[in-house]
Amino acid sequence: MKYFAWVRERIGRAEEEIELPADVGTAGELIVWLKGRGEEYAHALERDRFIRVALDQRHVRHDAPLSGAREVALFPPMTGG
Amino acid sequence: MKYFAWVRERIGRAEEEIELPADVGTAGELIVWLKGRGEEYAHALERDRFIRVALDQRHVRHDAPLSGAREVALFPPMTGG
Amino acid sequence: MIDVRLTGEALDLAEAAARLGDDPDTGAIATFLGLCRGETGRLSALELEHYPGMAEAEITRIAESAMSRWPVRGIVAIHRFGIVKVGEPIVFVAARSSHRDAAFDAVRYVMDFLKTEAPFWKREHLVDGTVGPWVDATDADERAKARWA
Amino acid sequence: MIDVRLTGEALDLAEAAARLGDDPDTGAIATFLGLCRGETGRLSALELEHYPGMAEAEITRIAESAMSRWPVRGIVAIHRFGIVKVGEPIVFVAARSSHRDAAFDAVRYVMDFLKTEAPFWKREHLVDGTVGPWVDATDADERAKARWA
Repeated sequence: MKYFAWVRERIGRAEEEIELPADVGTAGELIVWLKGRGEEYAHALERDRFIRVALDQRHVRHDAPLSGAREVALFPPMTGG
Repeated sequence: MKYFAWVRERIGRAEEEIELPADVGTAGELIVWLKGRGEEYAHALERDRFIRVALDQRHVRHDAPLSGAREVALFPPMTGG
Repeated sequence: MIDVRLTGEALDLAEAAARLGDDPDTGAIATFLGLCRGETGRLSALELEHYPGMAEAEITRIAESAMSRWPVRGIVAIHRFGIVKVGEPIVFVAARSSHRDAAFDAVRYVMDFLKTEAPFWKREHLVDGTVGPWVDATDADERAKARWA
Repeated sequence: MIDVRLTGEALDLAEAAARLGDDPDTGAIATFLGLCRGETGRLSALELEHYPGMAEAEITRIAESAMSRWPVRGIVAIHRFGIVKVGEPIVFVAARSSHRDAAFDAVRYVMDFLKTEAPFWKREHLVDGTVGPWVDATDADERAKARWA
């Protein structure tokens, strides 16, 4: 897992290795599951629908299956440029 | 009078002083009158409606009155930029 | 701020861009550079005739019109006359604004009107050393202008 | 030709423009420069966090999409990360094409998607020395992207 911007700050780390339970199948289910891991996760991810997900460095929707992704990233809406 | 581009080339000069007859009131009438001054004018201005007119360095339509203009210019459609 | 200039010399792009000046509330600078195309090896240069005095006045009027339409903080426009070799700049237009949409629109507007309203005329110089015909005005340029109506 | 680069150093605009290269059939170069605004004296700088690897990949995908939509001969995009002081460039995008419409459209398209799709996040550094909030994404940027749909 990689976290950026205020998601990173609230969770308190930039990346970590996570073993996912078998019943976490989509990006959205991953977010819900992470929120149950502790207050910092619940705080970082409270506004679910604003959280963006990238699988192997590509944007995906929350209903995208995680299958096969080696790198999962969560972050706020982007503000570059 | 000032002439530019192929209007200048066909008339054979870049500028000249002209005394207008009293019955030449508009830019369009000026073009018609000039065409009667000789073959080079007739050739330069044969496609009347393509000829652009500027009075005192501002574009005008063929129905614009000449009244008071000190500098009249005739030229083809522009192709700058 | 409007800065319009004609020149018979090669454009110095760094100097041209610097004419926009510094401004801590400019968030966006859009620019356009028009270059002499080789037309797949046919041309060696374009020769640009202009109407001195009116050319500057007309480009200034176009820039003023752009500044009245969009919240733009400055416009710079520089146009070559004389012989412009293939690959060299003919025209540079830049606009600075707080936000990007205004800067993009202003530059494009100035270019669309400059093409059809500024008194410049191009003629082709061919690679065989001869002077070719005057360039014809295009319908595409007239249509480009019409989109701002 | 697509050339995408990220840098932690101040942008060298002459070098950036030179990356477009020479090409005798390029008649039009459109560019955009996004600068750090002072927000009327409130900010000293913006800090840009990015997702290394994905940032380059995403901007490259956007540029490829632009090149598939318009007859553009080359796109250069350079984006800063780290601390960018007021007045300094954050992003430079340039496109070259035979004609101006394609160059204008391509640059604007790249900017509209870059704003909302490239993984960068800004946070404010205030003139009083404190670190301010993360910048919120704007509806205006989402709408800008939607116009290309």
